[in-house]
Amino acid sequence: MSLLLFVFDSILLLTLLGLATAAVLSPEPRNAVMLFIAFGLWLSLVWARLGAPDVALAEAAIGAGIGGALMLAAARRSARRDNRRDNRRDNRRDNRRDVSCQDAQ
Amino acid sequence: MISNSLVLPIALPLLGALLVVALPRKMPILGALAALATTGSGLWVTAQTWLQADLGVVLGGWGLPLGIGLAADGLSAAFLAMSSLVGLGTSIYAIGYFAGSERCNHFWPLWFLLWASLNGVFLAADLFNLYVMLELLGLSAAALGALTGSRAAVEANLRYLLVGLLGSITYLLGVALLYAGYGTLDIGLLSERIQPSPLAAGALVLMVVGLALKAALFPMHFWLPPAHANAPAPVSAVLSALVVKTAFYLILRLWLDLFPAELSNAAAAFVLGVLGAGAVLWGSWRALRAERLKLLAAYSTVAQIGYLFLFFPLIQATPAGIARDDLIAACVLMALTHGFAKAGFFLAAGLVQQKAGHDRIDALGGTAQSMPATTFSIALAGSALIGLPPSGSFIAKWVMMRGAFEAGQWWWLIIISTGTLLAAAYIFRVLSRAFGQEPTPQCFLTDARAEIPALLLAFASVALLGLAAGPVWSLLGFQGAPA
Amino acid sequence: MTAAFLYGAAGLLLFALGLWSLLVHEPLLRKLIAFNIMGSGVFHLFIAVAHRSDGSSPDPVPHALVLTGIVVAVSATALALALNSRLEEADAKASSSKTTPSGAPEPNTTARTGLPKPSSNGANRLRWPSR
Amino acid sequence: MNRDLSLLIGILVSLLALLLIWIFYTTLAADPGPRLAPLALEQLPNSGVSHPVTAVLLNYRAYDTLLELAVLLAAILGIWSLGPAPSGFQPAGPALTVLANWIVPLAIITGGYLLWVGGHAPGGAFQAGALLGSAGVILRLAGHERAGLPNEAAQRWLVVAGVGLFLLVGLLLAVFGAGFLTYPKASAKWLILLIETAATIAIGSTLAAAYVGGRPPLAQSTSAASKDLGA
Repeated sequence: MSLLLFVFDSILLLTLLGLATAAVLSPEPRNAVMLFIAFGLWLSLVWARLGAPDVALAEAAIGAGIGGALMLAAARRSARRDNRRDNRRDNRRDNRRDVSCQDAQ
Repeated sequence: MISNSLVLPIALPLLGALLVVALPRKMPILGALAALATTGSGLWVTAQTWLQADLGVVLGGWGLPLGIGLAADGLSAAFLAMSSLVGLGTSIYAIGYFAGSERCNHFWPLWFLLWASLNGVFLAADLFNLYVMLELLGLSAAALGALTGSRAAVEANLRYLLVGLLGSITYLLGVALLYAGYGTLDIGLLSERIQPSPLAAGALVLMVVGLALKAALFPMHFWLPPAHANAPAPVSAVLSALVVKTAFYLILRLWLDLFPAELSNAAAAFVLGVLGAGAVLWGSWRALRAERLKLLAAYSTVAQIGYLFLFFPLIQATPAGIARDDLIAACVLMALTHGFAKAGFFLAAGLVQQKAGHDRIDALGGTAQSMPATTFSIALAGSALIGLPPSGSFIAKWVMMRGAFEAGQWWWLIIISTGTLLAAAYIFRVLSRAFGQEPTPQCFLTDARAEIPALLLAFASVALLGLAAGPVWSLLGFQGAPA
Repeated sequence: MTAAFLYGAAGLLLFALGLWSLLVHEPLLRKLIAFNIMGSGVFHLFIAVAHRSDGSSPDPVPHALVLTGIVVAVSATALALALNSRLEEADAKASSSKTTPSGAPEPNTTARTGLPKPSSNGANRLRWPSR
Repeated sequence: MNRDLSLLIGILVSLLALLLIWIFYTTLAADPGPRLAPLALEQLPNSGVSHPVTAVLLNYRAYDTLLELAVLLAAILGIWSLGPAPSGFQPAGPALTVLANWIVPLAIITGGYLLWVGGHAPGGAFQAGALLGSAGVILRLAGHERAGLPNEAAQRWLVVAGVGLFLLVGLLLAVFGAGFLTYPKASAKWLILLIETAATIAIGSTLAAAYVGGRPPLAQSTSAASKDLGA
């Protein structure tokens, strides 16, 4: 195997592992899903290099595409719910503060 | 043509699932017909295996390394018979249990998919096909378990789904390593090629750990009690009686048929035995402390799975011959007895819960009076769980204790007897509550359609498997049952 | 041989990375990402093994297995997300009903199984409980 | 989770990874042994297709593929059992609508092409089905409540189409032919194409339905019927 190919393979794999690590370590759901989609697309690139174009196509379309879309929808839904809950909690706190202000007056 | 019939126990429930999805209006009738057909085909395959010889077929007409094989030997046939009979009982029970409920629409198709995968695991001879089967099993079982829709059920079954996925992907890694080393996925071919090597050892550990997670072997059992206790009763019955057994069956199959004896050695068997002992003690103790009937049954499953793993060090320590055959047959008998008994127990518990609106053990007083047949089922199933004569588990425990004695591994005797005492304690705790009030004679059966399946399954665990254990021995191709 | 080893080892590393994340991270979405990365690691190993002989064409059998595996993984992800969304709905309902003090616990389910109560801070967490 | 515990798990998992890599190394260093590849390529002319991966998927190991479609079916049935779908998105702005109007037909045509080309080149039912599914995702994002899928009764037929046709062909071959899923050489090509078409439709509609994320809204006529059933 030529040195050039070895370097090429190493870069492919290091990027792949880097993307996976980033996806796993990201605490914010939407970022994590984005990184996971990027990981899936990069993985399909690697598989194309390994002579598996069918699997590469399927991974890009199903694993990264549909799987990513599903996760993204879930991340957005939970973010929206959290927002709503935070708003509600803030409102409640505001109300309480209003009440206590009135009491003070 | 006979070997083609091996496909039927998988294809018929699959067909049933498709029909009930496409034609929801005909659901209960189609469901009953498909259940009968599935049971018939399963028993047919069992009978063929018993009366003639082991069956095998390679699908697609390509021969072995390329195609996927199906095989039925005595071991598969025994489990297939259990899944057929328990499945039929549960199906009949479900017709009544879900009557008038919208959940009926969701139960039948998922249950048939689950049933197809159960039979598929017992008949499969290909490692990757087993992975797909296990995933079908895990997904449909988790979806079924969440059918009640309560928060506890959804959470428990989400955890169950994830644990199942972790288990099967770990198993798949073992399969991938084996494929890298030996270039085939068929169990029979692989067992000829496989050599003791780091690769085989690694694959063995990965596959057994993945499957033990799915079999809820202590201490990987944490997901089981909430998942099984919160599912609808017919689902709990199949989860406890059949679904965890598939993972156990596969471990036994890999242990006996696939891996060379240098790897599945005494040390590895001892580890499995110790975990089994932990399961027996911890599961029985938690069952004794459980407040709900269904939670008690779920913890009792953890304990009973433990007994099955206690057989491994004994089988390993016994040289090939009649004594070892007896141990293997007793292990299968124990698994079957538990299957019937636990299915009957859960179905009966479901009736108690439906009637009383709860299943708190402390408030069960008067159940014996209002539901005599159901209480009788619980008592029968309970006696099989304890291992009282004449149940099948009595014979199995007897053989196990004799094996432990002969192998000089006396410490297992302590575990077995402690577990039996604890089991007696938790069963009699339930019965003493159920018989808490003065019985006034009433009709023995209150809801025949739902009570009879529970009663028959419990009865089978005691009488059929206990008094007539001989067929299990001859099905497995061994000489007669021990006296 | 070297390429196959490099790629296969990367697959094993992905498996381990996913396993670690699956065990230590609690939010369900992170667990699912972890599980998918574990799966990708195993699939990657299959593809690397298929590629082993550099000269001849790769082995199509592992490719087909991986295709099957990808579809299975996405099915499992979809089901898990649906279960999770149902759980979040229940929590949202529970936390909104808690504004009035009559947040009576549902009998016969949560209270009795000793399961963790709905987490009030919203982000759905799934522990491997040992209690 | 506790930081120390997660570090401990990290160390254990790293050791596991090292062990696995060592095992893998010893495996590769040993003799590769017999492989399935030459056999799979040798039988290719008899399989009815000229692309090896499609031959494995739909002929040699068709049984796996049948079950995999069943797994997909189990997932969507599980999702439907959890209750009705969450409400869709607002009708999209003009830009996304125009985009959807272009992308969706394009995805369907590309899907059809991938399905056809799968017989002799990379592509096939899964990739094609995924494209159909993503067309559904885009439609839902653009504000279509049901992601372009028909009513509930028709959806039920769509999601079982793949397994159904596959199983039916398999069983008919078992009854009248050589055995379950054993295609006669002459008709293998057309049987595979037929199965693949049904599988593509089923995969596409199942993935789109999974993205919708719940039971489809009942049509008027069927809702009355299911009420009867429930009563």
